Amino acid sequence: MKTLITASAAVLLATTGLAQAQEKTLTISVYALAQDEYKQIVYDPFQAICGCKLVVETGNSVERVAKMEANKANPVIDMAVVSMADALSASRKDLTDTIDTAKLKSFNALYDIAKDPNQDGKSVGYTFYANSIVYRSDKMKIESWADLFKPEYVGHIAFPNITTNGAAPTLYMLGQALGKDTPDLAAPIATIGENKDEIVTFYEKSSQLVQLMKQEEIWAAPAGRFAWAPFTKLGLPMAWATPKEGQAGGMNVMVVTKGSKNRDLALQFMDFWLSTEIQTKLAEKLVDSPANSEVKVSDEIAGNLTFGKATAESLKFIPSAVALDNRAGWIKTWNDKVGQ
Amino acid sequence: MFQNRAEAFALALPAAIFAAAVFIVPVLILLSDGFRSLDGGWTLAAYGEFFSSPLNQAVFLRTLKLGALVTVVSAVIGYAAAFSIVSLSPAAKGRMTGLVVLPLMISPVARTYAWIVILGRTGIVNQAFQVLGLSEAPLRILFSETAIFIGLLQLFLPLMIISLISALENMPKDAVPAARVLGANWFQVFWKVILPLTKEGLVIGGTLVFTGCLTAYITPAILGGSKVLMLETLMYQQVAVSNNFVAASVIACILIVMSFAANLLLKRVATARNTQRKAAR
Amino acid sequence: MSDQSYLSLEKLTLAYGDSVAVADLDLSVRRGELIALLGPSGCGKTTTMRAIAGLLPVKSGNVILDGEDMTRTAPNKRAVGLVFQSYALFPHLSVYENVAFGLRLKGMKGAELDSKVQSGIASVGLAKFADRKPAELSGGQQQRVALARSMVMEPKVLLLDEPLSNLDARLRLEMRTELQRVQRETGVTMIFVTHDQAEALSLADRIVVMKNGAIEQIGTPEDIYNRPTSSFVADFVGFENIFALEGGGLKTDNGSVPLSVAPGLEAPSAAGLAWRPRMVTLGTGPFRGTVRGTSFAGHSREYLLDSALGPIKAEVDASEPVHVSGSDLSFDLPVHKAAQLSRIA
Amino acid sequence: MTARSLFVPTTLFLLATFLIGPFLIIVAASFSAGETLSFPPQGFSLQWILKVFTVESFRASFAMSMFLAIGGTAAALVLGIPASYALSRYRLPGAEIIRTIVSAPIIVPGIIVGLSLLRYVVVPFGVGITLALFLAHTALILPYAVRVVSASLDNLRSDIEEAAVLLGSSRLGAFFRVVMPNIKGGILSAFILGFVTSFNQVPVSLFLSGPGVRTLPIDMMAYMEIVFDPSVAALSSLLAFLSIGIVFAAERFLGFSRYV
Repeated sequence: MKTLITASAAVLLATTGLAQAQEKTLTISVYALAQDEYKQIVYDPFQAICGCKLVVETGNSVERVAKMEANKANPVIDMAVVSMADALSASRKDLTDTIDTAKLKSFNALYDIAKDPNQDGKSVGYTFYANSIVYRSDKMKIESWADLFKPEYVGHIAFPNITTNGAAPTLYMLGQALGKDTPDLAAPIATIGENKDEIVTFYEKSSQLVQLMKQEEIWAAPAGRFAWAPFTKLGLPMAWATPKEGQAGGMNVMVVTKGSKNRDLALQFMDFWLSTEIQTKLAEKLVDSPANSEVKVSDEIAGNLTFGKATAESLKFIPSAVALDNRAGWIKTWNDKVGQ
Repeated sequence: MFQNRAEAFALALPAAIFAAAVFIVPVLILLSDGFRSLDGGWTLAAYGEFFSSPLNQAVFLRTLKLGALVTVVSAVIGYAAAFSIVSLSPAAKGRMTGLVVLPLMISPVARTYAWIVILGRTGIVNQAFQVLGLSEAPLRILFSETAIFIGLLQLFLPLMIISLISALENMPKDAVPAARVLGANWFQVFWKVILPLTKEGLVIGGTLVFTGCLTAYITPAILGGSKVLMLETLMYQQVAVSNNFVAASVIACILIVMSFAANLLLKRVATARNTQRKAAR
Repeated sequence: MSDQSYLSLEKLTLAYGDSVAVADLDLSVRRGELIALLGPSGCGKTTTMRAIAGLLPVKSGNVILDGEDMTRTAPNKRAVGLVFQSYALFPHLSVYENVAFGLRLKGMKGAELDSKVQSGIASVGLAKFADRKPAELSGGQQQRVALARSMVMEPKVLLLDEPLSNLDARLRLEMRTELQRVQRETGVTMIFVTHDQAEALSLADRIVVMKNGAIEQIGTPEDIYNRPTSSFVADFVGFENIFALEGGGLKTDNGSVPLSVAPGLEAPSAAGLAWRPRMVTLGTGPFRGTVRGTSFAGHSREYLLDSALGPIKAEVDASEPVHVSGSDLSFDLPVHKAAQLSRIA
Repeated sequence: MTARSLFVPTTLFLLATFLIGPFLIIVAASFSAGETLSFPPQGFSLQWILKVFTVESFRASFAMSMFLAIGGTAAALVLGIPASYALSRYRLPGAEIIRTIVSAPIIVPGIIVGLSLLRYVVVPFGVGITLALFLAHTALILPYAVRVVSASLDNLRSDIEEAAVLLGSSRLGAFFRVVMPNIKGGILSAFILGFVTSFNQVPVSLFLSGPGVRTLPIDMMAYMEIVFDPSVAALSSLLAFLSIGIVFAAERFLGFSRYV
């Protein structure tokens, strides 16, 4: 009994002691993907440079913005990377601050679409990606977004849940394939609803797909290009579809929390992350497609990423405002048609 | 010596105050949120809105259905298991009880995780079905109510078995032989003797299992995902994704009411049978 | 202080919450006396004993022990020993450690402690069992440990709660002897609580009969057994035929029945009269009854009679002629044998 | 006759398979040489077991969960033992209300506890996540502590305390000298039960995570969603063996199952 109390007190001391050891702490909030690579390429080198401690929170974009809102009065996070639409949502809720782009040395090297994606000065894109379909080339052939719903395929697909970043672009492209691309996405959601019993699952995080694919639970799923690399390591015949309707674009952006006490440090970190050197390393490890136009990589690497000016310009982005204004309606339609 | 009330309160109150402060008060505030209108008055509007959504209706009914189903099935299996265990020698009984308790010690995350491997299209169950020729193509079990049902059953069955074992052990030893001597068949013995004599264990086990199903989050989250929502996963979504705290409060209230109602209902059932028997005498 | 009132309870009132369990009780106990508190359950005897020990706060009145007012003294400062009905041995301690418990708290240690404990254990004949745990002992052995544990503390008063009730008949006799021996050898003042009149009669110097939180009668065993002063005590010690007196006759449901007083004797002036079944004379007398039931009890035979007085219990030697059920016979309730009761409940 | 004699072994076999089977699969998978969680395992290797120890976030969240489980259970016992004592020894007016308040956290879904703490304690009062988790886990363990300790107090005669007091001990002394030694098995059982409950707890902690502050099960769930190698299985097995080891030892030496 006594020893247990002592032991727990020791653990308590150890944890608080750890936090006090370094006074400068930058708290960032990111996607959970590829944290090992980030740690090696971004976090550790940055901590060495700034002499500060980096605390990393992970989770999906919407959840983390929700949390930022809950902690609005007393912000915990200094800097976050979220989806384009969520960045606008955060900015509308006054959770983020205008970014002083003069402090970002690589700002001018960014592709134009990444410089100020929401035209509000409160976010900077650090990576963009194509949304298409990852599939088993031995089991099926995908030439159009609508192919997913072929009767022989539909029992083997996973679809992004409406709450994820991937849902809207995917539904949007599906709408194009169906020839009914209204902003309310009614037609594609109706299609999902008709097939809801067949579809294996509605995934929350694209990382789940790897296991499902490996277990042959699914043969195909719409996904962002950032999720591609792990599929190539499965030892299964996997392919990235290039549907005739094209690929939807998605972008992840950096934001600075309003009221952050470490704003300069946050900007220093963003500058580091956006630098050509770091963006190149991230690209080489297939972690993120670079938003920095000065990054050069081999053709093989480029082929596995969403790379280059031409690609960037071909992607079909849903404007954040459209996404935000329609989001509630999409969710309602989805819940009515798919959810029950 | 144990007369001093002030002393008793001094001992009991710290725990009560602690539980009230970090638990009861915040929960009550949360629950009250669901009954507030924008102008600060009291209203049931949020409940009306909640139940008008077909999704919410479906999730509510599914939660109720799965909870009831898991409770009933675990009672049936629980009796068979508890009988078998009680009939063993003391040493074997101890080992078997340990085996039943064992899963309770293992992280539910790990236990649920295993079902992904077992129930998948290439999992053991499907492999066995195909070898036995029970199905041609692999069945899809994951992300269905069936998967959640299996997961919840495995999670909470031990609670039922433990409750029934102690109920059976506390039963008068001569009750079953006496009924047999009086000419009752096994079905009658169960229905007329064992059930009434063990109903308290059944009520305790049933309450534990049913409330367990209402409070389980991991199992529906992993085995159902957003395709097959239950109230607890829906609530998480409402908070984490939609930031809709009013809806979360409504769900919280429904869950709490359901678990209290289950408790009362089961108690009522137990006492009803009791009074019937007393009246018959 | 006098030896006449080594322990005295003065106007003692005890309560559990708002319900009064003992009211205005007065009792004086002499040093070295062996007192039995006798009464049915709920009469307040255990409550009184717990108040003497200090386990129950006193509502009003005083507890005075050896000239000192103990009313507000904490139980651990009273020098009062208590042998619990369930013995209350410490299950995690050996016999030795149970007995040593109180001595260690007094700060005793080393050889002094050891010799005291050893002799305490030996005095109750358990020397061989010093290392056992209570659970490994029989009920009688456990009780002797409890007795030794209290006695080594040399208490001013030793209280015993139903000391014989958990023992079988043979052990009961053994324990009775044991208690008397302890009392004789140490001269300790003892108060024991019992609901069994035989136990009280056989052990006690004086018996305090209690009823509903008040003392009904105090007296020597002979007093209590032969001269109960109330219908309650009379009934308790086996006077099964009890009558109130009304206008010089026995009060019955159908009015007063005149008594036949033997010539030369005074008519009784008490509130009531009581007879043991043994005292009833069968075959002669002024009353008539019908045999309702009979039972054979070895050396004697018991009868239940229906009479104008109501049901009467009689007991006669087995050698007397047998009266079959339904037979009509005359009987007598001899007034000179009757216990004279001053109170009828 | 045959039907009945087959009934018991068949039932027990199926029961054991259903209850323990999934766990065995997890254990088998932890020793797999393959890259993903699958059964039957592909080859044998210790790589996943070893990998568990190299994942930094596991180490941090393990420390956090340990702190919560040990600290929370200790705190729950510090609050719970006196409360159990009061409830089992005294005739306390409102005892049922106190009992209900103290055991309420067991009935209310954990996710609600976590959310209400976040919304109405953490955010408005600026309480740190670690402290909030500690409070939540303490509240969660309290019902178990009170239940198990009450049960062992109820099994212990209260007159031994009176006996100790009459032999010269103080009230407090009597508690420590004769009550504690006799309920220590119950307390240890409560400790183990509380520890396991806290350590495996997910819903309460779900909303209570902050940057760098996460309990192990939450971290495992997050890791599982990202990486599908068998290291989570390996970690699960390690934790399970840890719990089983503790419980086995407790059962062996103290008869733990009497109190559960």
